[in-house]
Amino acid sequence: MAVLTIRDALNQALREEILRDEKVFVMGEEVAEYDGAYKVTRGLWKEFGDKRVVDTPITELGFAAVGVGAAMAGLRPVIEFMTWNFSILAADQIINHAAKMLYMSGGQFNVPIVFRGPNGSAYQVSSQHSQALEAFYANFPGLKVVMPSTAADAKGLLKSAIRDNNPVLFLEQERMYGNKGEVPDDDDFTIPLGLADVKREGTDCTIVARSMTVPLALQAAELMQKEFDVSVEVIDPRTIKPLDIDTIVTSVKKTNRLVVAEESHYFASVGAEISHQVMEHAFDYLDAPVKRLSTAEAPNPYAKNLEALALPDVAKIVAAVKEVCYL
Amino acid sequence: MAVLTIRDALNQALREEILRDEKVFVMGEEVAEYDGAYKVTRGLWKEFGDKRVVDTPITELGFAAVGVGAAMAGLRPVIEFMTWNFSILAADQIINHAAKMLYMSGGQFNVPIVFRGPNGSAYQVSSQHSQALEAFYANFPGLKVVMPSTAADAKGLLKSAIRDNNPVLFLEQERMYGNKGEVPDDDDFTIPLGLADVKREGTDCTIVARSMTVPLALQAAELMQKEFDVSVEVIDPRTIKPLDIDTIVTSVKKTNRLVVAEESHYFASVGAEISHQVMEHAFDYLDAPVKRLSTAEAPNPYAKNLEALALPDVAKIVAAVKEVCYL
Amino acid sequence: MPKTATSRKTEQKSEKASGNPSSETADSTGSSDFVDVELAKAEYLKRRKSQLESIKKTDKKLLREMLYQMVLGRIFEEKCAEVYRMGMIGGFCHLYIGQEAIAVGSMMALRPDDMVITAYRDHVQAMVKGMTPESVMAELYGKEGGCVKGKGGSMHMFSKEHQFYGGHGIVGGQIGVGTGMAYAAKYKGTDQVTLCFFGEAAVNQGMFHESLNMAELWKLPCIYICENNQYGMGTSQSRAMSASSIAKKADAFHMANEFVDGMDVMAVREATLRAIERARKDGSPTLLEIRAYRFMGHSMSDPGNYRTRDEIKKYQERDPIILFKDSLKESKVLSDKDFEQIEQEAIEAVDKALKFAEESPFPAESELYTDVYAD
Amino acid sequence: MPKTATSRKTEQKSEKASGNPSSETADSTGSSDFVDVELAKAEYLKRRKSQLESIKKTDKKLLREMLYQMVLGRIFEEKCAEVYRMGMIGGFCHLYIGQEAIAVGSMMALRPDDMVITAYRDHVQAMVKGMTPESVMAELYGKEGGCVKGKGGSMHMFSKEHQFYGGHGIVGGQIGVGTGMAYAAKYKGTDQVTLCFFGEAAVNQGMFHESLNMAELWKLPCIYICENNQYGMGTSQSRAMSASSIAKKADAFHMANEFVDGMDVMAVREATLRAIERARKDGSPTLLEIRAYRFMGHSMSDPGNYRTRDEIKKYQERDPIILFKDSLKESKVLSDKDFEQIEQEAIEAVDKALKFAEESPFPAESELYTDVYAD
Ligand SMILES: Cc1ncc(C[n+]2csc(CCOP(=O)(O)OP(=O)(O)O)c2C)c(N)n1
Ligand SMILES: Cc1ncc(C[n+]2csc(CCOP(=O)(O)OP(=O)(O)O)c2C)c(N)n1
Ligand SMILES: [Mg+2]
Ligand SMILES: [Mg+2]
Repeated sequence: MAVLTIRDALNQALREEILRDEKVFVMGEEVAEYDGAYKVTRGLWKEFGDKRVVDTPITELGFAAVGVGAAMAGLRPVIEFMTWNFSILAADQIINHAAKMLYMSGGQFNVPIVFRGPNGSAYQVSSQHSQALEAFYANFPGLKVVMPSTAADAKGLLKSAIRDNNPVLFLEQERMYGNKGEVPDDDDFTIPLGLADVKREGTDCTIVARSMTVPLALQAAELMQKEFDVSVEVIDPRTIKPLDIDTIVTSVKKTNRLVVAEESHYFASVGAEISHQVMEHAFDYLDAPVKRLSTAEAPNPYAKNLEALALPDVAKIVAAVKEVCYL
Repeated sequence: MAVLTIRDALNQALREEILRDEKVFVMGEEVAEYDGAYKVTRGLWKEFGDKRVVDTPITELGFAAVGVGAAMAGLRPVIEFMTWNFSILAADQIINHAAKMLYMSGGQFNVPIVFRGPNGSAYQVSSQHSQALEAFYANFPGLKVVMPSTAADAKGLLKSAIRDNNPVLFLEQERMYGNKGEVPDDDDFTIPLGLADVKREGTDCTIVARSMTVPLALQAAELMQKEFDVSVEVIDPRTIKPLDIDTIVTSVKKTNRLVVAEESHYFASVGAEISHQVMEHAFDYLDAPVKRLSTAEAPNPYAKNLEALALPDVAKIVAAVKEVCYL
Repeated sequence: MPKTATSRKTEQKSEKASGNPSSETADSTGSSDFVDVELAKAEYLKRRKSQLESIKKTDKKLLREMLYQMVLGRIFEEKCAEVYRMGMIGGFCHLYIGQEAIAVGSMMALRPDDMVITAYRDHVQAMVKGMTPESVMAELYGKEGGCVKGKGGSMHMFSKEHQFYGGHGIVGGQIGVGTGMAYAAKYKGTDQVTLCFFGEAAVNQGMFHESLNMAELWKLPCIYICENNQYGMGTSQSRAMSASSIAKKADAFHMANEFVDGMDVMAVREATLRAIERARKDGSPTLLEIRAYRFMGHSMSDPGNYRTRDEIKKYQERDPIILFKDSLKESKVLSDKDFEQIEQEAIEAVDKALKFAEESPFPAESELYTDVYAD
Repeated sequence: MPKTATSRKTEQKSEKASGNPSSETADSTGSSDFVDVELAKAEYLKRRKSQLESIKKTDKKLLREMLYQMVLGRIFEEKCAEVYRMGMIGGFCHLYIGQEAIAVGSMMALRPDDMVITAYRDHVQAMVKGMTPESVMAELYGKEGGCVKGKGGSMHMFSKEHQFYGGHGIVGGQIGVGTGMAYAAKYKGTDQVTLCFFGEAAVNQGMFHESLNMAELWKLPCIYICENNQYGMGTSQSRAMSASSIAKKADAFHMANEFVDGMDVMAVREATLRAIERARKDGSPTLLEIRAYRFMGHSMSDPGNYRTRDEIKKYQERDPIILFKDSLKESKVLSDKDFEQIEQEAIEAVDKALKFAEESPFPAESELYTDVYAD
């Protein structure tokens, strides 16, 4: 197994899928000659040329639509949003077109497309560039939503997303692109969509974390073990939709306590959904109300100290775990 | 008190606020000469002319932006989306501009704007025209979200929304425009945003309903009383954000059972949010897990029988109440 | 906001006077901005000779089929209006009556494997592309036998078999999707052409601008057909668009473009053939502005108070079916007897479709949850 | 997708040859499509005389202030680059170096109550509109003393007092918002003008198209200034836009437009004055395409490999500050000694700003939750 950054794991996945299937192409702003704003597509244009790796004008709605039309006509586009913040301009194509096409056409036209790019905050990039948008999209039937947190997951899930016959939204995190992890060498390594991963086993409390909060939750778990002898299980759903609620419920039935840590805003978040579904399926097992930890209820501020205050961190997760453990 | 349809109550609110404040104007597709696609703006253009009631090109992103800029420069635009489905094209202006302007400008530029129009399904208008989008928007700090269910609420809340100094999303329901109710005659009648209303008192089970599900919940409550002697309390939050969770929690502490009925899709819905917050604040009072009833997990179908199957109705709400009452 | 309707009207008048409403010149970027019905009539008379010539050089069977499709579309939709009023069709229902020359003139110049996409006013396009009246009518009835199994209704006709990509409800949305279909054809190296239809009001959406830029930048074989029926719901073009020529908007992208009389099916055909040649040969896109008029309301629920009876009547005098019949008769291609027979065939086809729709069952309840995700 | 860069380049060359890169004619809808640096130099020489004349007729104090603002902007941003590299500024930081003539030439033709909105490359615009270097630098430091209390950073400068409406991060978003500001001025019956700045890559957003249509349709007093620095991040205009003239895109809307040499501050001023007159007198909008070049990377994190050193050097020879100094000297308005003094003043102002920023405290933690909603 090679040790790769998430960035390079994503890059490998793209490269392998381009090689594997001539219908796959990558399109977006600066993905080709510039090697990608965050270098996820590095080297691909040089290797594969103009046909497979395509720079677009700044025209999010337009190139998302080109992707949808191309997918209907048999291709497998991978559309990069430079960040997911800009996808809001293209939301109509994602929600009203990609998500509904199969249904509206009575099963005739599926839309095998991946929309991907960094989601959530980066470093001090302020309100318009710092949003975590998974809840925004996961509400709509017809879409799948994926959020990897490790290099292996990133690669295995992206390859599955590209091979999937549905529109898949693949949400990365800029702060995590440099994070390293072991990745199987197998060219055909994939991770099925819809399968949660237990990132750490434990018996006293469950944390469901995703994307950026997964490494934070793992640190919090270590700390809880060391300082309070509390054994924390950390679950990463990896796929937000379809959501592997079974793995989460099984864990909660064992630990009887649940913290959901997320980078998004709180209102009608994925955390709320998980909380509700756990109540639905494990009501009698809960020894404390589910505790949800989200980003501050404010647009993300620029100032370093305010941004730090706004986002989830290890200390806040520890506090949440202590709360549900009544410590 | 006059008996008015919701349509006419909204029309009165617009008319009175146009008269009251010369900064108020109404803008949107077909709102002027055509009297509004759903006739909410009937007569206003004739009475007030081109300046106060403005037809736009079909250019949702553009005229939403015009509203935002005009609001920053001191006006109070009321922007109609012919339906909220089309607002997705304008979501960037709502989410990235209107919602964040006050914060990004350090408190200097507020955006006193109302975006309004029908939300949710109409009658057999199929997938792209039938979406309930409250969860989509309520996630973002900076926005207020209102969903009236009666004529009086519609009028009182719309007037408050127009007078509010923030961007307010005002979500109506086309199926309800013809519903009638008593409306106070007072020109200055308003209902504060952020205040839930107990539409029916009861002791055995709480239903939180909004918009289209409120009349259904009231019918279900009658039926439960008559047939099962179960006393159901029906709460309409009216404002989704800020959410009056206190009124809901107070009710649940009394009834110990909660059903949330909503027209939106389930995943990360407002129902999930209410469910989570109730668990947070009334965990020990819940005698059954919160039951959420949402629209089917499918794009809305055209066929009459399938559409009926997809949407919430009295029978489904009754079944949900029976479930939480273990009947 | 005080509008400037008056000043804009003046402006348009002067353009009218100097305009050159010709559909004859390929790539005529200087085509007319505005045609009122009187000018259009005069212009048509001038063009009559070349129109008859183009009839002469066209296969007679094809000409008959073109007329049949126009008549079928007309009778089909008159029936739609009738059964809609009886409550047999639900939701929105946008009729195409008056615009038949556009679908027939353009789409019957295509190869079967060419792709088509349009908006919600899609019944006639669907049938001209080869879909049966049965499958379209049953869809309107929301029945299992509908082309999309009753899931889409009036606005969402689709057929993969016939390369008909829908049937879309978001104004302007399909302009980008059509661009993507053309992108796929170029990518795959086929020489398929895409026809992408939209109304003149959709031109004001940003999507129009974004799509045309990409299509010209990347040389995509897409033919953008603006069906300019002069109204978007109750709003006339001049109340929504600052400049009156849509064809000329292509200049901003260096795209080939043409203004066409949409009441003249042969003019539409010729212009489309020129565009198809550009698209197939060097993958070059074209914008066609085809001027027409819808004889009915925007949808079945539109009372249509924004137009005078007189205005409608004037355009009805230029009914594309009447104009085409006249020319076919003058050219001795078809006789009154042929016309009667064509009408009879169309009536029978529509009756058959109606019977099929009535007898088709409602979709099974389980269908609610199928087709949400593909395997 | 095989791109057609080659064919488009040829096309542009031929346009270059026949182009008429003049900024002199008001409403010149036929202005040039493309100016390469050699042609621009030649054109500038031809225009030199009239440029000196416009200097002659302009108030000397104003000319000095214009130069001062350009120099201040330059030195301020050189300092930004320096302290950014030291980690004192976070997030994105887009510098304006090389484009100063645009902000100064256009904005110093405004009245104080006129409104301005721009994108993320906003430090210099903010200062030219009257905001202090202190409040801008402190904002870059994310400090309480910043113009938006540290909440916005580099991309989001705002000042209600100075009618500076930001500072926006979504490419193209501010084009519509600026249109709305102009709408408000017309609605209120003031004769305020709005300057709405955006880059050439933003022109490809649908928002550009939607906004210009509304502005011309409703006759809004908005001046759209496309700062064409020829690149959007690493993408040159010709790789993203099918046609090379942005000014001409206004024709699609019947909007007045002009192409302007953005290295010539007086040319920018004159074109803006003409646009302001149109806007104030009859509320008519204008599109100005102002051609410039950014000397630095797109943002501080851009290595800029997509341009050759040679290309940059050529444009630096046309540094707008040098060109302006030359003209001022030739016109005997200012001397070398004056230039030195101006530079000294600017250095002192920047030092003061830096000191202020350093000493300003971080925002109080409670600020995280203020300004989310207005009362
Ligand atoms: C994005 C969006 N906005 C508004 C509507 C409502 N609407 C449906 S059709 C229509 C008019 C469109 O006119 P045009 O494009 O000229 O096409 P036509 O109906 O004349 O064929 C409007 C406003 C919609 N469906 N989608
Ligand atoms: C909607 C959107 N898409 C993409 C980006 C990322 N981005 C920021 S600036 C930029 C280039 C813009 O170029 P241009 O409009 O020419 O302005 P310039 O930077 O040259 O001043 C891009 C792609 C963004 N901020 N917003
Ligand atoms: Mg139309
Ligand atoms: Mg640029």
